[in-house]
Amino acid sequence: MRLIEAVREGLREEMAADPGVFLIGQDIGINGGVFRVTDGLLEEFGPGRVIDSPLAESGMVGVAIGAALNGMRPVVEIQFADFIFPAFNQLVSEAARMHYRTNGEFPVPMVIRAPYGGGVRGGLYHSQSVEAYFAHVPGLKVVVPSSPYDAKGLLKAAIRDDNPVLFFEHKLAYNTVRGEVPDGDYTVPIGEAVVRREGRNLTLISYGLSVHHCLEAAETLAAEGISCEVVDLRTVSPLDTRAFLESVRKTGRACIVHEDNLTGGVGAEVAAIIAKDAFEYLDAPVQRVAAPDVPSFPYSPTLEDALLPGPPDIVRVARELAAY
Amino acid sequence: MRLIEAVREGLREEMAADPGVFLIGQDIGINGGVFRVTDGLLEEFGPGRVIDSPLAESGMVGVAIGAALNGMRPVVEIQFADFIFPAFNQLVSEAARMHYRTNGEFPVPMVIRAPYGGGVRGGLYHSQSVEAYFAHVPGLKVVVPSSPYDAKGLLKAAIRDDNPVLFFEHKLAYNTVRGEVPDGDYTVPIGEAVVRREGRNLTLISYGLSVHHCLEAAETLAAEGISCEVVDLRTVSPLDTRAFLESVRKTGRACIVHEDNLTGGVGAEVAAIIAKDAFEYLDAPVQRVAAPDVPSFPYSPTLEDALLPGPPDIVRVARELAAY
Amino acid sequence: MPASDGIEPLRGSGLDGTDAQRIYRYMLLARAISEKSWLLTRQGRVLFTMPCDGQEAADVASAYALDRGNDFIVPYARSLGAMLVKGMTTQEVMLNMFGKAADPNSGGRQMPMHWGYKKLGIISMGSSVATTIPRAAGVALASKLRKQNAVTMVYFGEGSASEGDFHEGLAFAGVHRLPVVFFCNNNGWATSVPVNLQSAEPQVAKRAQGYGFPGVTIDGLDPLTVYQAVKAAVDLARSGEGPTLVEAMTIRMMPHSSSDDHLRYRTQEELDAERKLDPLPRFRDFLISANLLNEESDQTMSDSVDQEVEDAIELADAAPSPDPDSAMDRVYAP
Amino acid sequence: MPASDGIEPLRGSGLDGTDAQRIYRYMLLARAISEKSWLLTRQGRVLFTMPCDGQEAADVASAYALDRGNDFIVPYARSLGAMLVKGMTTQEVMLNMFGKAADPNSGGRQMPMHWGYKKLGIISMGSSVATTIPRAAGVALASKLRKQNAVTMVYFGEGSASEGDFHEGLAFAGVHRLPVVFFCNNNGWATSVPVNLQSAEPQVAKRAQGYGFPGVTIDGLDPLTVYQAVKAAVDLARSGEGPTLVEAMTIRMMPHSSSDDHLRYRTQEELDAERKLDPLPRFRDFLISANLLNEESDQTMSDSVDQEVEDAIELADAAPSPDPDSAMDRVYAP
Ligand SMILES: Cc1ncc(C[n+]2csc(CCOP(=O)(O)OP(=O)(O)O)c2C)c(N)n1
Ligand SMILES: Cc1ncc(C[n+]2csc(CCOP(=O)(O)OP(=O)(O)O)c2C)c(N)n1
Ligand SMILES: [Mg+2]
Ligand SMILES: [Mg+2]
Repeated sequence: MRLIEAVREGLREEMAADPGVFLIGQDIGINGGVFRVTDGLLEEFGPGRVIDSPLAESGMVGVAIGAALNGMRPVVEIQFADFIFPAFNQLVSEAARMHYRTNGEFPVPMVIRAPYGGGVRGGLYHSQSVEAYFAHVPGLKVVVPSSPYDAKGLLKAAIRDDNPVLFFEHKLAYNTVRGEVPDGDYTVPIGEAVVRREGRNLTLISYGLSVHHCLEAAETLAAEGISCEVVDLRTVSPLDTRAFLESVRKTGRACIVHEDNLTGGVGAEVAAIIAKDAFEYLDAPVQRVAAPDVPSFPYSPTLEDALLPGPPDIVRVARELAAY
Repeated sequence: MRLIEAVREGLREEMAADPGVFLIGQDIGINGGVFRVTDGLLEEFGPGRVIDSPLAESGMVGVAIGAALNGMRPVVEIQFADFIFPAFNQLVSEAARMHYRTNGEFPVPMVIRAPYGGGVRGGLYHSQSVEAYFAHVPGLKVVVPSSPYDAKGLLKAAIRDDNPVLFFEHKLAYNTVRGEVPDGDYTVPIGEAVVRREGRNLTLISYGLSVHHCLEAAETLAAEGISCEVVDLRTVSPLDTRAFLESVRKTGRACIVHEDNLTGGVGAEVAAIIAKDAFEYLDAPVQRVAAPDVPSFPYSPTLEDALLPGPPDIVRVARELAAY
Repeated sequence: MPASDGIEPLRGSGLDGTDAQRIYRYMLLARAISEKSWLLTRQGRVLFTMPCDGQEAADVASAYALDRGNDFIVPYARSLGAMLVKGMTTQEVMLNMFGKAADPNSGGRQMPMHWGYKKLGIISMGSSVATTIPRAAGVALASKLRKQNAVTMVYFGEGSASEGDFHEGLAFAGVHRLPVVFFCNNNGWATSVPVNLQSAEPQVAKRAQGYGFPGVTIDGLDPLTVYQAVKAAVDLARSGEGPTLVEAMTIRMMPHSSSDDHLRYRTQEELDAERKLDPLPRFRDFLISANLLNEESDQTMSDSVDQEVEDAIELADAAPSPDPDSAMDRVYAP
Repeated sequence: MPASDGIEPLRGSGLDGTDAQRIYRYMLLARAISEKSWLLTRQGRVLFTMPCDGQEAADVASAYALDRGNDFIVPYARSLGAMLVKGMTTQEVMLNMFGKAADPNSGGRQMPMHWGYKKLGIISMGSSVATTIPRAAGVALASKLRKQNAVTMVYFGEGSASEGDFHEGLAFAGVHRLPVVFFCNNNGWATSVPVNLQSAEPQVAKRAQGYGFPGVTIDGLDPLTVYQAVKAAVDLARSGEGPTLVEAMTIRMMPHSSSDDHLRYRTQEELDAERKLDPLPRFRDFLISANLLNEESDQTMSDSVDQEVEDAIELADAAPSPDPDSAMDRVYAP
């Protein structure tokens, strides 16, 4: 099953199981979303549960928060992760802290889904990774699945979670990443990383589509005798520190990989934690492979390709790391 | 001179020197701003250059961007840093990338000033540190002065800079932090850190009001025979990596201090850089002292005091670091 | 003092004499709490307040038009009068003012006058103005989806109506004909910024027609007018006919907050003139003329209100502060 | 074909025959570029486009009402016609379509149809809709402060008018009576979402009264109507009388973009019916009836337009792509 279908299945099953779950977003109704994630859901569940929103992200998220406070479990689709910023205040000032500020009286069970990532020639506004902004916000959870199995299982967990969960789906993964997805109900717990490949010499830590780049690089490196462990964070907030620390304590070398730009990315936090809590085990400095610090990926293929981090970058850094 | 006066002086001198400089913000006119930073400027420069804005942060920043594109140098006051989020999209999607996306045709010379920080019993919405969000955004510069001298000099540099600069002033520092400020024109360059105190055993790296907490802690620690170097970043984006790396290479031990919450804060990036580029020099893991991961400081003094990081926290961590 | 005496002048308002007396008492109570809170900040016993003096008629009478057991309120910082009508006790208000552990709004986590009380259908507000407006539309959307027979009323100032969230919230509510009433308290000021610097059209209610539902501007200093207009809006909403924007013209008799000095931007003469419009004496005179109140019963009511406030202050002051060890609790729901 | 022949029917529009012919040619050119760009995406030679078919009259005639040398345009993705009037060459448009280094909008950094050209007074737009609206107010504010005698015109769709930035931008411009014209292209759709799901009041222009300045809804398919309405708005703005919101009712003949399939949400019949309103044949017939055009001159013009587009495509296709080594340049201004 393709990743896009897994997301759709997750939505459909949760909507069927819980009448409180409803969708709101732009073009998600008859059009099925610009990526077709919600295709068929309007027909199945009707316009009361698949709501085409005005072109107004802040309003959309604000409405969802209100509905969540009155017994619903809204799932918001932001058309592109890039367009989440108009709703930043609603997310950071309201959704994230409603539970804390009311001393637990008002939880906000809400999911914000958004396609993220570059490599689709979408230019500066259809290519971004925005997870780092939200990973800095206590009260929010941030999930970035890499496989169809996880996408469905994590989405179901997110919808059932009583906290606001941001759920980022790499748009390039929708139709290119395939995998087994069992029929019916299961969840993947939020906050648990997983080891995708065991290895001895170094640890690659990543999430989302970049996990596949890590696996590809690990394959190349294996042929050179460098054995990489690949840790898929799956949830970037709260981080499963135990999981990646365990791996790094074993391998003594770590490289974090993401498509978001380097400075202040999720990799910074992971590196800081490793540098502190695996200090005694490190045989080499913690490395990061990320997009360079440009505002977002430019449109022209020659420019975008020059900036997109990929398996060759990982291989290069990993070789240096192994040789350190 | 108090820090608040230094900011006011900086504004006044730049407005007097350059007719393109104008101010826009809420209550900045006749009221002189809720902190009185702009007190007297309306009388001096008139309502065309000190504009009381509607209660609309996104509009305010959007207007400033437009004015900057048409030859002006707007200085926006956001009443509290906490209220910058409604303008997040204008800042991140527009101001930050205008120059990049137009291949250099359209610079955005604009300053966004905002009081930040806790300890004033302002509750969750009048206490935040928001610099980390913007330090992640290529195209923006982020400045946090710790002294009146720097406040004036950095503000002047920010106003003359052709890039959008976020300028955060700790509201508790306004009237409590005093220092020498020469009459007349001078600038402090953006992007340059400074060593506030020399030391041998460990490096404390900070910015804004927390620098004073570091200096206070360093004093306490000196009495115990622990010699701390204190590096004041002054600019948190782009970082002056050379400055703090040089210090850490000398001392072999580093602790980053900020009032913002720990996860994904500026400290994460600084720690990640040190862990990588001073790896061979480190005698102990890089530490961070920061607010715990709660959404923002709560109102009740008992709660806020339990969360605010201060000199005792720095002393405790520094002792452990020195003893490592 | 038989209530029936006063029915005649109340005719058309939908209220009887007892209602009018209740409304008056709520107004007195809101004023007393507001004034006392101000004094407490001057004494340094409370750290912050936002007075509601001048808008008691608007807040109390509007909330009085709700089905208090089932409807929702999304308040703002000056909605004290509405909170009292909705069921908050003076004691609870004071626990909030003092930031105590038993503050039902937030357990002392939020600033004074930052309301939110699940049991009473009061949806929590933060300080970031106007975020409440789409939130109220969302609460009302859920009511519609869940077939609750509830109306949501959201309060905000005319300054806050400048935020984009105002626009987005109203438009959404209009499209879905949601059971929500947008109650704008137009006191002419956003802190020091007068309404003419917020919009070239001073009447906020005019914006409603852009969203396809009615907007009305009313005298917010007369509780009967407010009650009637809001009752009509609430009935419309409840019958499925969608939202109304009600703009109540009020006055701000006190500074914006305990941190503000309004003499920096208003003259004493202007303030004195405005004080003559105070809704409290006006309604008292009305009640007296309608035989619903006399000097004596007014005094008795005032005394009981003052006593209630004093008792609440004493208890709240003595109540325990939040446990510092709880400061990191409840970042996430379990 | 003497231009004077056609003056009579143009009377009142403020345009002469030559103007009308020029407008027609711009409309033809915009259509030709739009259609060709669509084909290029189908051939995979260009990766993305947003057709403007159906709104050429609105864009061309509105921009024609500007002082093209001094005024500013803040465009949106369908403003191609206005870009041509403002001085962009077909060649330059095609460099943008192909994302080439010499694209004057962005050096290939932005997607096709993302305009911005300093020399021509075209203020850069990104994809995040409606951020342009307060920006336009800001450009106009600077004009006022700098005593430039310039008017700023900002284009956007009716869907984008749902964003909070619309509200904040218009209110600010109203307060300061800024020399700005808000030009809303109401084609009835925001991608697949019809206008009635954006607002219960379908007429966007009605919102203007909430901000204290005029709003007009006009037939956006007739260039003369558009020119007249916009010229009046521009004159008003230039004379210091403040903004106008002009809502041009147009049609969207093509899908939202090359990534969209409008048959998922519109019927072929509906599209066929709408195509009958195409502003191009309508204006051609008018020009012919006014003796400003005949079959032959129309054909000649069409041919020259097609040739111009073909030449531009050839040159743009052959032009160099941006240098990958420049990808990290210009994050910061020096
Ligand atoms: C987003 C945001 N910006 C700024 C503020 C600071 N602030 C608090 S209240 C206020 C004025 C509110 O005016 P209005 O909405 O008219 O209500 P009033 O105080 O007059 O009742 C301002 C500027 C805020 N709370 N939130
Ligand atoms: C903030 C933001 N949200 C979503 C989008 C995606 N998007 C691009 S155009 C569009 C519809 C625009 O409709 P309208 O404003 O009516 O203009 P039209 O395309 O009809 O000319 C949408 C939803 C965007 N570009 N920006
Ligand atoms: Mg007000
Ligand atoms: Mg449209």
